[in-house]
Amino acid sequence: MSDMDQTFGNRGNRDASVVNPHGRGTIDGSRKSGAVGPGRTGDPFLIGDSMSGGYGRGPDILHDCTIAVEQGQIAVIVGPNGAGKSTAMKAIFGMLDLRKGSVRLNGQDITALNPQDRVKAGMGFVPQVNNIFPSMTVEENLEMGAFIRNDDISGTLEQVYDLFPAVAEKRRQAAGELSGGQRQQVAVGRALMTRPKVLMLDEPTAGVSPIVMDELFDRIIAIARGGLPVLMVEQNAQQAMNIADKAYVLVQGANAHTGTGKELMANDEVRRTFLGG
Amino acid sequence: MDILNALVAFLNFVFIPAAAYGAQLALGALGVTLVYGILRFSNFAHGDTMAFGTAVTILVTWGLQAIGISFGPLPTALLALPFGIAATAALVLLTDRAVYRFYRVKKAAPIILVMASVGVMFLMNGITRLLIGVDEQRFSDGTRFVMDVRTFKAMTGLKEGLALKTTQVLTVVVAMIVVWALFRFLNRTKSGKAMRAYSDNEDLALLSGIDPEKVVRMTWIIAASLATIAGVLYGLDKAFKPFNYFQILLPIFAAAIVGGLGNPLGAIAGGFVVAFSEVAVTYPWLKVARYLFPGWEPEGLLQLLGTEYKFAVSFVILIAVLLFKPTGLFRGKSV
Amino acid sequence: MIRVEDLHRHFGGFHAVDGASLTIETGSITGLIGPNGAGKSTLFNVIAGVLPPTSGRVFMDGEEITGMPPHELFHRGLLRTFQLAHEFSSMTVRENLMMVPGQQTGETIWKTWFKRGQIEREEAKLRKKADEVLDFLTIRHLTHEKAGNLSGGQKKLLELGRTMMVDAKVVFLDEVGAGVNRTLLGTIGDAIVRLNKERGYTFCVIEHDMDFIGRLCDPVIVMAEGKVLAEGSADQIMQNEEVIEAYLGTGLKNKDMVGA
Amino acid sequence: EDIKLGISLGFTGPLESMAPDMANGAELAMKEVTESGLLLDGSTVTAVQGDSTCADAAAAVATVERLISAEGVKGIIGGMCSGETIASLENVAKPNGIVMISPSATSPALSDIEDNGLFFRTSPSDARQGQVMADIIMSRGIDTVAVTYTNNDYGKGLADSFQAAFEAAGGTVTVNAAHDDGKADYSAEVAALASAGGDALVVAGYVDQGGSGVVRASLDTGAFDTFVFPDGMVGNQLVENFGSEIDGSFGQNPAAEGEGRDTYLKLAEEAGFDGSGAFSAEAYDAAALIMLSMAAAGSSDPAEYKEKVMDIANEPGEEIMPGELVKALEIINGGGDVDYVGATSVDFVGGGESAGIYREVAFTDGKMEIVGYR
Amino acid sequence: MSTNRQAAASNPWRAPILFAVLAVLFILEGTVRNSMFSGSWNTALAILNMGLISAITALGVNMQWGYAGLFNVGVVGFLALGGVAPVLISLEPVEGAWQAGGARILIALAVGVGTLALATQAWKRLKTGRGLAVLVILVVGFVVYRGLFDPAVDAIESNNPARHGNLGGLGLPVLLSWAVGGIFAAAAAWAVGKVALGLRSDYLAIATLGIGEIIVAVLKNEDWLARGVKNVTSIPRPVPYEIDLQQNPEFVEFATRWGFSAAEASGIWVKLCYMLLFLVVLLTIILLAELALKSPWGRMMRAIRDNETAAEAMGKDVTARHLQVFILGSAVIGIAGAMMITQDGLMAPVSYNPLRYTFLIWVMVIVGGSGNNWGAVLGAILIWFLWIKVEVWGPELIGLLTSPLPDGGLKEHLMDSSAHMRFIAMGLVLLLVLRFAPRGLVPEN
Ligand SMILES: Nc1ncnc2c1ncn2[C@@H]1O[C@H](COP(=O)(O)OP(=O)(O)OP(=O)(O)O)[C@@H](O)[C@H]1O
Ligand SMILES: Nc1ncnc2c1ncn2[C@@H]1O[C@H](COP(=O)(O)OP(=O)(O)OP(=O)(O)O)[C@@H](O)[C@H]1O
Ligand SMILES: [Mg+2]
Ligand SMILES: [Mg+2]
Repeated sequence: MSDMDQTFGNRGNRDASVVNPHGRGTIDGSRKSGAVGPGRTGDPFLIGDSMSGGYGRGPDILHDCTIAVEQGQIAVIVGPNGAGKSTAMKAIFGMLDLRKGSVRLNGQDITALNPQDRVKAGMGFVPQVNNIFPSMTVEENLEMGAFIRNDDISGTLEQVYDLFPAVAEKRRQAAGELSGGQRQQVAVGRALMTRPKVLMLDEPTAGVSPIVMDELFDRIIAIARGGLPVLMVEQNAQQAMNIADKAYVLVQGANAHTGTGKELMANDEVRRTFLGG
Repeated sequence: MDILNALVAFLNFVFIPAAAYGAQLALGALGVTLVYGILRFSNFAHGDTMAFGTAVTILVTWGLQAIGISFGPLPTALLALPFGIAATAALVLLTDRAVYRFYRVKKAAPIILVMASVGVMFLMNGITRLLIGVDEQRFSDGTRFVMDVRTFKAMTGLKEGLALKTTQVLTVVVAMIVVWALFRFLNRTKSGKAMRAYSDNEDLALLSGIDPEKVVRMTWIIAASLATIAGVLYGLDKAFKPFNYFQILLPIFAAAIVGGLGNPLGAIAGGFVVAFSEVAVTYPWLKVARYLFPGWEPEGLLQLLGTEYKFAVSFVILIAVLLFKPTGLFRGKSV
Repeated sequence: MIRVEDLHRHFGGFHAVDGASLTIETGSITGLIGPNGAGKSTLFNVIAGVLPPTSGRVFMDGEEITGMPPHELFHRGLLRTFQLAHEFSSMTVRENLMMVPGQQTGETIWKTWFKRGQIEREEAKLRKKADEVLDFLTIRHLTHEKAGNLSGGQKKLLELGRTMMVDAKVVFLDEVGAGVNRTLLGTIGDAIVRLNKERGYTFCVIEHDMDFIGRLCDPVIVMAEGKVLAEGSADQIMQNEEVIEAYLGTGLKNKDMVGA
Repeated sequence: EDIKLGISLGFTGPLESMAPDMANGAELAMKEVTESGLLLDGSTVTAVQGDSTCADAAAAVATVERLISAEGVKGIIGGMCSGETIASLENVAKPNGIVMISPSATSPALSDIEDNGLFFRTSPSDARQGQVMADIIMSRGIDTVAVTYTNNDYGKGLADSFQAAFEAAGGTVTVNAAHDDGKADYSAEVAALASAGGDALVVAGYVDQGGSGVVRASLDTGAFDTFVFPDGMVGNQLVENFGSEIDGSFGQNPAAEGEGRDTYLKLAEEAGFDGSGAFSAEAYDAAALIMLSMAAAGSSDPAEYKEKVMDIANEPGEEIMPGELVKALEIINGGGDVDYVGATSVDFVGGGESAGIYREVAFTDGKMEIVGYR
Repeated sequence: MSTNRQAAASNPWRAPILFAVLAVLFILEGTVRNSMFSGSWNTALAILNMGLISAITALGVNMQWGYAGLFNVGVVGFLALGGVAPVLISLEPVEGAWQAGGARILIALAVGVGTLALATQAWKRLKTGRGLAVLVILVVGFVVYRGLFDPAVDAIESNNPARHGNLGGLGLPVLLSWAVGGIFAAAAAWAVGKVALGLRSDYLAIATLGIGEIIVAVLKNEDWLARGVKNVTSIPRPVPYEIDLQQNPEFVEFATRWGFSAAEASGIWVKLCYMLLFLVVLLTIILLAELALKSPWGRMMRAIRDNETAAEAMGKDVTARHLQVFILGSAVIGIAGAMMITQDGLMAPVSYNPLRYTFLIWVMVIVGGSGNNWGAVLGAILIWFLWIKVEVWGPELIGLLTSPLPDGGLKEHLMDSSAHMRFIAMGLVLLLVLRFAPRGLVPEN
């Protein structure tokens, strides 16, 4: 429960008689973007640099946390539950106020941009939860992914359907009626529709069956090798480590270990405590 | 002949008035349901928004009439309508800015917005009265009837007359156009889809690059337009009196709920359900029965329940509908 | 023992569960796996009384429980956890546990006016029990934390803890592992095994993590397209061609593209 | 001395559109008296308005409580609706011994209420009007009518007394059905009335409320074209609303034979408001009565002047028309008797309520014409 | 980031301070006479008494909303139903009414209820053709009911219609009717709850909205019950009459000793008596509510409000609990309704309008702080105080605002409309409170 829910008295769930509790957001969408600054030389493609911050006026969740991904690479964040992985992703996407640190993308400092403008700047994001539009059809979900595009989207649409045939079958069905794993596929599909410059995925494989997970990882690898850097949070750590070019272990909002996936897998202590090996 | 008479009596006293009233309720309910679906609260100020929009339209109408502009057989108010809509849109955008936006930014529980709308209701209530007073105002002009009773009787030779008012036809036609346009907008256009997306999942809409404030503004403008159109049509058909616009809130909410709050299609169906149940269930069948069964002189009026209970009856029907159709006529957002 | 006989659940024209029959033996930890959209969650929801079945029957220890509301099933010892944790977020962790037992004197309103003493005694006992459970789950330090502030995995532990406040017979777990850190998942697995051994709980577990399934479950039931596809020990299942094709897959194809 | 008089009317609420003209009427009388300087050696009279809301008894009581204990008014013109009037009378006026004269509360319950001689009303009882209306209708050769009434004590009382009188005279009431004020739509009511049928429709409602709504819908659907309008309906607004559409209809409202009502209308017009609004004239008379009684008692103490109200209202004495308050004061100050007739031909009977002389009006060519008195 | 975080939310002094402020307001109202305050204890106490009744109503709404999250939009109906009780309990029976049709009415009502029960049973038991069976039962039942009911009603209503035309009451003490009012409202709540609770959540809104309208419509139109719109007056009081006190020499002497006129003192005395009665009821209800809330029952309710699905899975019968709390809350509202009618001495069904009796009560609960009993009480008394006082303050404010304007049409128009400042001021107060104390003045902790 967020700070604001506390402040404004989150009531019982029968409120639906006069209010519509579905689909409420947590991000302040009215925030205006600030100016874009120059980046630093030698920056990776996307970097959240020494970020510190938390939700509302609550305590800091992130402590001087740095996450980066290079062009054409896959970066994976792992860590215990509540470590701040999702928070770090949200911070990079501008969904919470950073108290320290900066976010830089493609040679520009975008710390002051609001999430909408980061989308326009080429970032695509699949949140961990609530990542579909439940009452819209699968196809409309995908169309919304392409909201900022003004070109013909049918090609991309077909690509996504090819990737997730189970979802293609249900393109006229409301996404809210899909099973957990199918929703996850729609969510990833939506982000791909944006044709982003960098793709951020928060536990894309949670709840998907092994076969789909493999396909998803395959696809992610292909995407990354195609030049689109991918930053993702994963709990299926062993598989994720296998494909990660770079891996971050977060503990209590701070970088605990960093290295290539192989390195971390090789580290016994890390494997036991964080990867469940 | 007698069957025709019975039919005409039924059309004249039940069908036509209920259809017009239903269309008015439907337009009102559409506004309520839109705000509920997208801004996530029941807007108790909607009735007074209707009143405000109508009041402005009336003032402009008077102005137009004073300088001699008219709209031929149609009411001049239609020409004034755009001004009314503009003023109302400005007012609701202002209220949004001054009141609702604060809570939206703070992510307050929506019930706070409901209560804020009660506050806004009080305010608008007062503003409208300051603007135009509390008295009943009439502002319909142009041709009153498409078909009046006398002409009809002369034309057909029937004993029963049929009246069709311009405003009734206008109400139904405008309602149909507005509904059609709204649906096209919501289902076909990018902006409309953005509104639906925002309604479904605010955060994700944001992450898809949709500007939430724009969606909110658009919603308010549409809601204001719907409110003004509904209010003006209602005022043309009946009469304008600020107090009545508060009272109409109740049937409007009933219509929106029975149709499934948050569902535009439901709002329309709900409007007609409420209107027809109010008028039809308390209709005394005496007259119709006399035509259908000549020679039969029943003692009472053949009325199921007195008109005093018309509203009660319509509620009982609504609840019955809901009991047999637990998802509402159409599935709402609040399942 | 839970027995499901020819169960159907349709959504409109879509047959989410399409004639599934299966048995969960008393004292077992039964795994339920299957592709996304196979109908596992729907099956769970029907058994747990959340959704009414289109047709078919469910029995518990020989008695029919089809369509019984969840709170009645609870009193018969059938408990379930949720795929997405359903904690009482504005209540403390301890309160989350203490509210579980049924038949509390203090839950009858007039008794709260006239039987303060008895309520106090019961509360003291409950508090003790809740603390024991928290110790068992190794989250005693979170006793007074608001449940809404827990991280995903801790919430899942709390869900499990609630089932320990009463003497449950059968516990259904829907994707305990999704989104849970694998190390923590190990701990949860241990807890499940201990409850099964020490208290004789029967478990039915939906999970996509095959390591977890393999370590815990016997037997494993595989569903696909609303029907039972296969059933057997975890090892048997993992060898089953059909299951591999429909569900397990054969690993990454793009492995070669992974950089050094 | 500055004498304060309270005006407790429903400035907000269902009858809010009637209240201002009523208050204007009362204030007109006060202005007349104040400017004359003849009351109690040059006392001035000021009005203190209070919002009784008409609908909310509790708010009305609080308002009257304030008028009496905080503002120190010596008399009250009000309340507006019977329910609210009874509550404020019983809970505040009576315990404090303050005189209340209501211009518009017509419930029969007020006739024999235990009031310690403090309550009067310038509107006649419903029973009387019912009789008069029945006579008028009969005299026009109509013997079957449908009745619709506003669903409050005024409408119901009037409709019932009318039905009794009309049926006693051999007429038939095909249906006697209520309509609620302020409702969105009157189709159902009109459908029912039309189905029952009748040669005319008696509309016992308010002109700026459901009454007009019912008439509108009846005209539109051709359900009725002859209407009978009692006092809540008769006013200029009726003509404004319907013009020549209601030609052939008729009605009645309380007014003295002679120029009383007309004079009042003229006075009101000069003062800048519509004197034909429902119960506006009654409010003028209520205020006038209080002030004249004070003059007669030589005191503004309600306990003393309450005894004089009946004397002022009734014979013997010189007849006083609206606008003649100065003359009345002169006579009273000179020790003479007056018989206040006023705008509504005030004549109090029994429990201190207007006996009621009615003038019959008819609508022709979009105009309202007076055709006689009863 | 937020300036509105209610840091004081957990401040234990918040409630006492606000109650003290309220007390000061009332003392000012009682003692200071200027353009803002009346300086009369009679006014102050009258406002306070009605405030106490509103507080009880608000407590009822708060139980439903604050404890269980049930949105009752039919408060006005339950209040009205409670208000019938004093009429039916404390009035003397009407001569001849029972002979005229009392028994028949009771039989007719029994038939009506029996029909409904039979229809429900048929719907539950029958497997085939139940739609038809239920329809037949309902139609036959309705015809029989109307056949019995209508003549009986006619008989009763024609029994001296100007004065009575109703059944009258039982001639019992009026205080008894407060409990009966609660029972009436509880019975209606049971019926509504049975139908609407456990279904989709917005049904409750429409069901309560409907029942509110229906109850008021019945009261307006069923003259045999409580004279309908003809109103019932002179309902007996549980406290002495002012007139009697004024004629009691001892009291007059007592009053003069304290420096009051007999009239003023008698008013104050009566109001104090009422106040005492109301306080007893209010405090009893709060005590019971707090005891329940601070025990496993309260914990269970919070759990249900927090997450229905999970509570259901944890063995709590959510529907039954909702029904229970809905009935209890409605009963409290009913009690308040009976108290209000007792104090007014008048039952006037037209006065029950939703703006005043549903919306305003909701405003009270939200402004006070839903979920918190003391908050509801505070909100109720404060809002009622303002509702009454803005009648005076509104025009003052308009006067102030328009003073720089030149005399003329606009100014006059505004001054004339100053009565509507009541609404504007109420709206402003509400918006301001929501802005600066969004969880209410005394939030739930
Ligand atoms: N909206 C919020 N408001 C306040 N605190 C929050 C919010 N969301 C998360 N937190 C807190 O921030 C911390 C980090 O949460 P986060 O969601 O980033 O963890 P995570 O690493 O993604 O965990 P998981 O693997 O369970 O998803 C947790 O302690 C959590 O309680
Ligand atoms: N309310 C609904 N309306 C229509 N179809 C539904 C509904 N709920 C589920 N379905 C469909 O039923 C099928 C089974 O869904 P279910 O949630 O049981 O799958 P699952 O086996 O739990 O999958 P996962 O592993 O992805 O959670 C899916 O194809 C889904 O689209
Ligand atoms: Mg996370
Ligand atoms: Mg599932």
